[in-house]
Amino acid sequence: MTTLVTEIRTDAVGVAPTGDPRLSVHNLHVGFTRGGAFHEVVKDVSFDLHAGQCIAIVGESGSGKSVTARSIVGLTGRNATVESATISLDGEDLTTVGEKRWREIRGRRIGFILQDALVSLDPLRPVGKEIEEALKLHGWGDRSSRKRKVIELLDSVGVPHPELRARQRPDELSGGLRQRALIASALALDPEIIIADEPTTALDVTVQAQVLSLLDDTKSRGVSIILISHDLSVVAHLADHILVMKGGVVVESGPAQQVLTRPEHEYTKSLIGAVPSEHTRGRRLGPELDIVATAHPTRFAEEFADYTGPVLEARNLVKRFRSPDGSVSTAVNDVSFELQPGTTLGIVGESGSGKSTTARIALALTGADEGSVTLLGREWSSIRESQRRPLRKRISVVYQDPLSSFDPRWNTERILLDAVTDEEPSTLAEKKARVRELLAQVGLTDAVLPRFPLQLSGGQRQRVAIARALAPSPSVIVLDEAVSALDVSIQAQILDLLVELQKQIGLSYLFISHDLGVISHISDTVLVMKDGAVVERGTADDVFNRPQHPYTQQLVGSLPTLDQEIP
Amino acid sequence: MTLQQKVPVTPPAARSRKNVVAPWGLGAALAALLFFVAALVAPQVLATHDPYALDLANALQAPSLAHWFGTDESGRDLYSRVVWGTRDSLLIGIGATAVSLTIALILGAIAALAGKYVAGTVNRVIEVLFAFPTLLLALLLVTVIGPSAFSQVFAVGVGTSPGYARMIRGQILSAKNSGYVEAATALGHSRGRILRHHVIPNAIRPLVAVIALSVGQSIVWASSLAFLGLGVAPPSPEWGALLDAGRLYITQAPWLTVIPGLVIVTLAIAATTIGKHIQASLEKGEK
Amino acid sequence: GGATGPADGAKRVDGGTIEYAHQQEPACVFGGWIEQAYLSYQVLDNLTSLDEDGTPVPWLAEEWSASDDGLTWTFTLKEGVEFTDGSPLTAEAVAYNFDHWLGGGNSTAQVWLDGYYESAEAVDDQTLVVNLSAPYPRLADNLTQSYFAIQSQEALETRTAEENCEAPIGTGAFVVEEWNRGENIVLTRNDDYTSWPANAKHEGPANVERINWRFVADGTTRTSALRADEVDALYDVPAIEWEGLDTAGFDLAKYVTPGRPQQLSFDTVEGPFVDENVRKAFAYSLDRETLVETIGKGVIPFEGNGGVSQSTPGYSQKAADAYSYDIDKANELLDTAGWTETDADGYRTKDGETLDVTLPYGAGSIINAEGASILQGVQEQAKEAGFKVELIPVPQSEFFAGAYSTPEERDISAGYWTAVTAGILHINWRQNLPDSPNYNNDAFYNDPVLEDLILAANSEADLDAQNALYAEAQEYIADHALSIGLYDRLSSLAVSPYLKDVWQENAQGGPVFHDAYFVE
Amino acid sequence: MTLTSSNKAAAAADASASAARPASRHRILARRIGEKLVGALIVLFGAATTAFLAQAALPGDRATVILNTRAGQAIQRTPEELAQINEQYGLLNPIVVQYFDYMRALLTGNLGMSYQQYRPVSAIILEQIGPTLVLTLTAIALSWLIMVVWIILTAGRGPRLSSFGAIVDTTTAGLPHYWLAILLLLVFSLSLGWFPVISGSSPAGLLLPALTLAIPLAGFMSQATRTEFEKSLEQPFVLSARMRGMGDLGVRLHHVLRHSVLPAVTLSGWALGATISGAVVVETVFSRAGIGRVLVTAVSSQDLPIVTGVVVLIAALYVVANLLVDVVYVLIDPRLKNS
Ligand SMILES: Nc1ncnc2c1ncn2[C@@H]1O[C@H](COP(=O)(O)OP(=O)(O)OP(=O)(O)O)[C@@H](O)[C@H]1O
Ligand SMILES: Nc1ncnc2c1ncn2[C@@H]1O[C@H](COP(=O)(O)OP(=O)(O)OP(=O)(O)O)[C@@H](O)[C@H]1O
Ligand SMILES: [Mg+2]
Ligand SMILES: [Mg+2]
Repeated sequence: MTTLVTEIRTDAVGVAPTGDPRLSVHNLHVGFTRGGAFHEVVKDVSFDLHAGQCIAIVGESGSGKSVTARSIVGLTGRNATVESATISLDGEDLTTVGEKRWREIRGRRIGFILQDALVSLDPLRPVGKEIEEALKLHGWGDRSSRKRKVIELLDSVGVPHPELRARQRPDELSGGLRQRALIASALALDPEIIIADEPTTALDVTVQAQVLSLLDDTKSRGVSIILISHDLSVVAHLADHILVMKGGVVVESGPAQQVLTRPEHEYTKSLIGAVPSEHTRGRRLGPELDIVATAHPTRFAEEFADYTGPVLEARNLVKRFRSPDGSVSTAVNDVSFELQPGTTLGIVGESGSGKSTTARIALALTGADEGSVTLLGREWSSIRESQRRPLRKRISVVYQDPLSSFDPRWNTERILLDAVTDEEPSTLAEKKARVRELLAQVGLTDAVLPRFPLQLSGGQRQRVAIARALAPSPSVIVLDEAVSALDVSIQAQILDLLVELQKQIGLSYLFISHDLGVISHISDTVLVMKDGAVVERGTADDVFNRPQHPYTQQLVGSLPTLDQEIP
Repeated sequence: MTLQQKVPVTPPAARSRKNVVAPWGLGAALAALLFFVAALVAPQVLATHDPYALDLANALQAPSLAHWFGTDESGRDLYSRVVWGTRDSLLIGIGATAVSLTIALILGAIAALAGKYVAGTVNRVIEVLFAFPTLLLALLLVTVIGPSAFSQVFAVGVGTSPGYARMIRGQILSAKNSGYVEAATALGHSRGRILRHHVIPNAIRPLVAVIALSVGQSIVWASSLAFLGLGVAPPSPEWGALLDAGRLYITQAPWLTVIPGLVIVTLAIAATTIGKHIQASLEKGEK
Repeated sequence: GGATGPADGAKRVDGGTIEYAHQQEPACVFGGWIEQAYLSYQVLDNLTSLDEDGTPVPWLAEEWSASDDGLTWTFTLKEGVEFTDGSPLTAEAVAYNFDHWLGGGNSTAQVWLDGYYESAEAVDDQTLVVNLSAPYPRLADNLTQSYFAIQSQEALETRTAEENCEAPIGTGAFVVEEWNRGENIVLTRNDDYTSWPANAKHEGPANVERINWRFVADGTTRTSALRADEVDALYDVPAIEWEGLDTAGFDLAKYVTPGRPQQLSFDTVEGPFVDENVRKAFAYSLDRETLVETIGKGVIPFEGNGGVSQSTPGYSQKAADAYSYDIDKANELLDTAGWTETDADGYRTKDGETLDVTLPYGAGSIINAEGASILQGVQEQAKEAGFKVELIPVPQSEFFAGAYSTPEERDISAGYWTAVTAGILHINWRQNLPDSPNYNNDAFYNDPVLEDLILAANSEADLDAQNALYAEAQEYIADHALSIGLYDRLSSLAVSPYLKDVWQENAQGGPVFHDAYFVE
Repeated sequence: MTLTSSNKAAAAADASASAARPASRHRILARRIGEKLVGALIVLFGAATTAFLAQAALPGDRATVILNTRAGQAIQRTPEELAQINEQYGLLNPIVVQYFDYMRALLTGNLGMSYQQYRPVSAIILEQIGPTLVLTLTAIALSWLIMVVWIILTAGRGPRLSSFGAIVDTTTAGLPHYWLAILLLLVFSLSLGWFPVISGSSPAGLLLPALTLAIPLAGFMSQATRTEFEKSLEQPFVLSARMRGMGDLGVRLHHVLRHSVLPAVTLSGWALGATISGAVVVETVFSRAGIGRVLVTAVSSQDLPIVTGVVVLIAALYVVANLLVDVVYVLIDPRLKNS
């Protein structure tokens, strides 16, 4: 087991590509007409792509990366207007070609790998068919030779048992295999350009490493690559040149080395600075926060004032699920932990490793089959729900998807009012004051009060969710993938907020994430889960710097990092 | 640097473009509805003739300025009869919808909320009723209680209820399993409060659209019964009855059949269009 | 579509299939309903047949006579007639049929014979004696109706009810080949047919090979099918289509069924119509003639007589003319009857009670669409005098289940009853007494005077004297406004000009296809 | 950096996952089939019971109805007349006894004897179900044809065409059968003379009745399909097919259609029932033989055995149709096999 090389490429530094560019994009403007109004989402983007070169486009969600990429193959969308652009492929002006010519170019000259492999392959057809389709569309070979070619292609992208896999549908394949099949279909006709739009977003860290190295191989065969990602560390080891986009504009462009180590634009700097990791622990990821948090004194808070033991303690939790065929699987297997007051316990692990189930048991939303949980030293998991209800105010939860946890009929004010403890404060005015106070604590203004969940941005929603969690002045907050859906910079703000709140009112967090960076940034102690069991536990420092279990070692090893201090 | 980054990766274009009703379609639907409501409330204002008065000398006149929709075999003015018939037809549609949704709500709520065995049984009952084609169920009921406006309301209401009961059950279940109900549970709210504040209101909300859809459909079903001779008593100008009566004269006086049919279709489509619009705007608020 | 007709002297073709569109589909070929009579006429023969002038002529019976006391009838049967199952027509078989009808085999035959029939005996193979308990001089006339058609005794005895329902065995011109329920009955020619009635237009088996007797409920569809040449003949021509078909060259035939016309009988024991003045007021308030003429397009005849229709022997014009539209008289009568007040809607009231009368009718079965329109006209016209008529269309099942059959449930009853003589009056007006109930007495009118009059007529051997007595009974009914006529029930046919010699038998107006033939 | 080691691990994991599948898949399948069959039986039992109860609740004396319908009269009947009929059909037995008799007979496949036709109900139904099935199946096939062509032509083709398509969907879906039937008859048979006025059971006469049922159904299915179609049209895998060089029609036919027809498939199971509702009306208007007309006649003459027989039959058809739908569902979307 070797680890993926994670240092930034040095070979590209200062190497100016020579000769005519393969693909040349100049002054690309793209806009959409929505509800009668025109919105320009890509503004004046220009770049040249040479043979064997990899250009990376990075930027936050909505910055125009995908639109730029799609314009290159003429599939910007029905209501899109592509303006005053020069897009030329080996000298051929693509802005004027007709649909028929486009169809010849797509797939044969330019291969495109879309964001999410599960939905980018037709889920109803075997993947072999999808790859074969690319060949067939361009009149490649006959039936049997195409069949052979499909197997070859799958094999070449590192798919084991290609004959078997070719007959399976995407849902029967793991994420990594799917992504490789998708790459195989893009590579089918040996295009000279590959555009990869977020090719690794949906993948576990180990698979991500494999896919990136596959692209690296392709590049070394002389194929030009446009790699799109919101994640700088992903592009770091593959890109020769980086474009940083924000709001449709390229704010910074330059050789990879230069952009990553000596970013000039503020935005690039903040983007790099916002990436959480082991090294950023105890430090703010973004600008200073201006909040004052106070725990609201409640009857319960006083009742537990003298308690000093672990706020949340789980002992030997086991949870089994029965699948439709009657077989039993163990989702959580003998998990124990202690959460000390004022600290953060991080739980990390792959998808399906039992993290969420553990969290739900901790919240007593699901009963454990074995083992028990105590909250503030009291029996918690074994008592009846009616007895538990008053104690629920001591433990709150924030989910990955706040939207679905809000009643769509309620505005922010009502959502928060509903969460404010009933007994005290008692009058509506007092409650409203408390709601405002909560909003201030999460750095929101009263302007959001009348808004409905849908009218809030992702970051605002997650803040409202945190405000709601804070409302009963709990001792523990369980955060299940609470920042996973957010952009790096917003994620940074939320992480900073959480750290600040902990500092000011001594909250304890049970923080669950599959993102090693986030976990290493925020946790004091860490549990690593695999297949329902805890494979490693310890302080964050121990786990990330001196992993004991091979699985943890593999995880930590596959982690691409920017690996540097931010100036 | 992720194990598995869960950024929502659907391309912006996939943020679904809902089947929105064309604005002029909606406008036309609203205009039609306005007319029908006016005819319901104040038929005497809209009607040009006495809907029942015989005018034997002017039987079977084609549509003209004097008789906009023509006259029937007894010389009665069809336009005025259509206007006056709005009340019967619309009330039958509304009544049937009320019956249907009431039954559906009760069955659906029990099937979603009751204990395992009761819910299972009621769910089976819904399935059994759903296996009956609507008209068949209605036909059976009308025969049992005898044809009248009341039985039309009842039969159509019962006939269409299993479908809605299924829908409501699904709605309640999905509300019950929603994130916000879990969030409320985690906040320590009681079952009753959650039911009152979250489950019921959210499950019932889509019914607004269903009401409109159902009124239109109910009128069509009711008129089908009338067509089979199981409707309200003539000389009531209920639309289905008008259409049925006109059938005898279809070759000589097609307007007697075509116009009432057109009126029923117009109402049904207007109601559907408006229902869909409500549905779409509700969904827009949720997605 | 529709042809204007063949050239004069067009060539006659042998064989062929008559496509015939009929309205209602009965449950069985033989039974007590006129719809069954139409079908059984094709398959079964009767003892006697009614001639155009209303006299019975020989059919299966060659001759017949009644004893002087009128109690013993002797029928001599045709020789050499065979049922289509091969069994011979014998007096014994006919006698068996009489007992079969009375035993529930035919409810209509039963009500006719009840109270008169004693027994039937075979004297020899060819001679049948029927014994009556009271004289019934018009027996031979009545036996012309298809309810009295003769079936094979062997078939009745040995076959299942289903078989006898679906394909009864007679001596008729056709046999039932198959019955596709809901669609058609196929009748094929009886090649060995020997027993045509004396009034047949030709001798020998039927000319055509087959009749496709299709059931097409919708009048417009029947008419259009005729025009489109999909059928050669149809039954029940909608009034509105009459003129058009006529102009297009189709042969139209119309038969006013004798017997009770479509009429309104008043409930004389319960409700406002107990008062004779109110009944009369109702009659005066209506302009029945104009109403029927308009909606009936001049095709449906107006009938003022509530007792019998104008085609019935012994018809009284005086009874028919008893009431015509006279709103003043109507108002006067109602005032006399104490219905002096008027409510906001213009309806009369008495002691705070509205002059509310219920009129249920068998929609689609007894009263067709045109009839329903006429009843709506009645409702509207009676409103002028202050009657609030509640029309209740009753579906067949409910009607047949006995809904609205009691005096409490209805005030007016609408309906008809086909017959060949005014003897129908006996069925409709015989008293309804506990030991001899008569549920056919729709007016619930128990009047020995009227009954005696009718009984006397029934047994009167002299035709003129009988007719006079029947007329007297009708006038009695009119004088007391027990029932008023509305329109005559029609049997009508429209026939393609390429199909000749289709005629309507004179007992009930059903189509006769035995003589029919095609021309090119 | 090497790929091999992790590849092996992944391969091993994949292999074990797929090896575990077939066994459990069969078990799931067996279980699911079992559940479906039990569900189907319950539906049949419930339908039969409901039909029995509905008829038991019918007003009026059944013996009177039987006699009157046979005679075409509406009068009271004498006790002797009634006794005979009551005896023959066991109408005076307690309702529970009648119910058990009925159910017992049903189990042996005996649907009883028609009161009016003196024939076994099963024979009547067997004879009439053919034309109705031909009609409804043709109608469903036609509606699919219309729907698919219409959707391919109009869905996802810019706001104007799409909303026009949607309006046509709504309009056609709302057309009452009887009215459409009359219009079609008026135009194509009566005025133009292209089709027979009396459809009978001829093939030429099948088209108009089938169209009458198919047009609203097509509209109805289009509504559901259109939404899915336009959603699928914007799915990444469609884009991905375009990126491979696939044209618009190809994308619509090969990828999008399959994804968008699932709701319509569900509707087709239900549509069999709905078209039978429609058949009641259509068979009357077009003078076609079939179960719908038998039913209307039987209901109006209170021929209990026929009505219950037809109800049980329709419930059985519904059950079969839905089992078929389940199969088709899995054929179209094999993912459902495991869920
Ligand atoms: N078909 C479309 N119609 C209207 N607006 C669109 C369309 N496609 C993209 N946009 C808008 O264009 C902008 C840029 O979108 P784009 O998909 O390029 O972002 P991105 O940088 O790829 O983001 P992500 O990281 O979320 O994929 C967004 O504001 C988006 O809402
Ligand atoms: N309600 C349930 N019924 C059956 N199986 C379940 C249920 N909830 C979870 N599981 C199974 O338990 C296992 C652990 O699931 P869990 O959601 O805890 O994983 P996770 O680590 O949170 O994964 P992810 O990162 O995808 O959220 C999975 O195999 C899952 O399929
Ligand atoms: Mg993108
Ligand atoms: Mg999880």
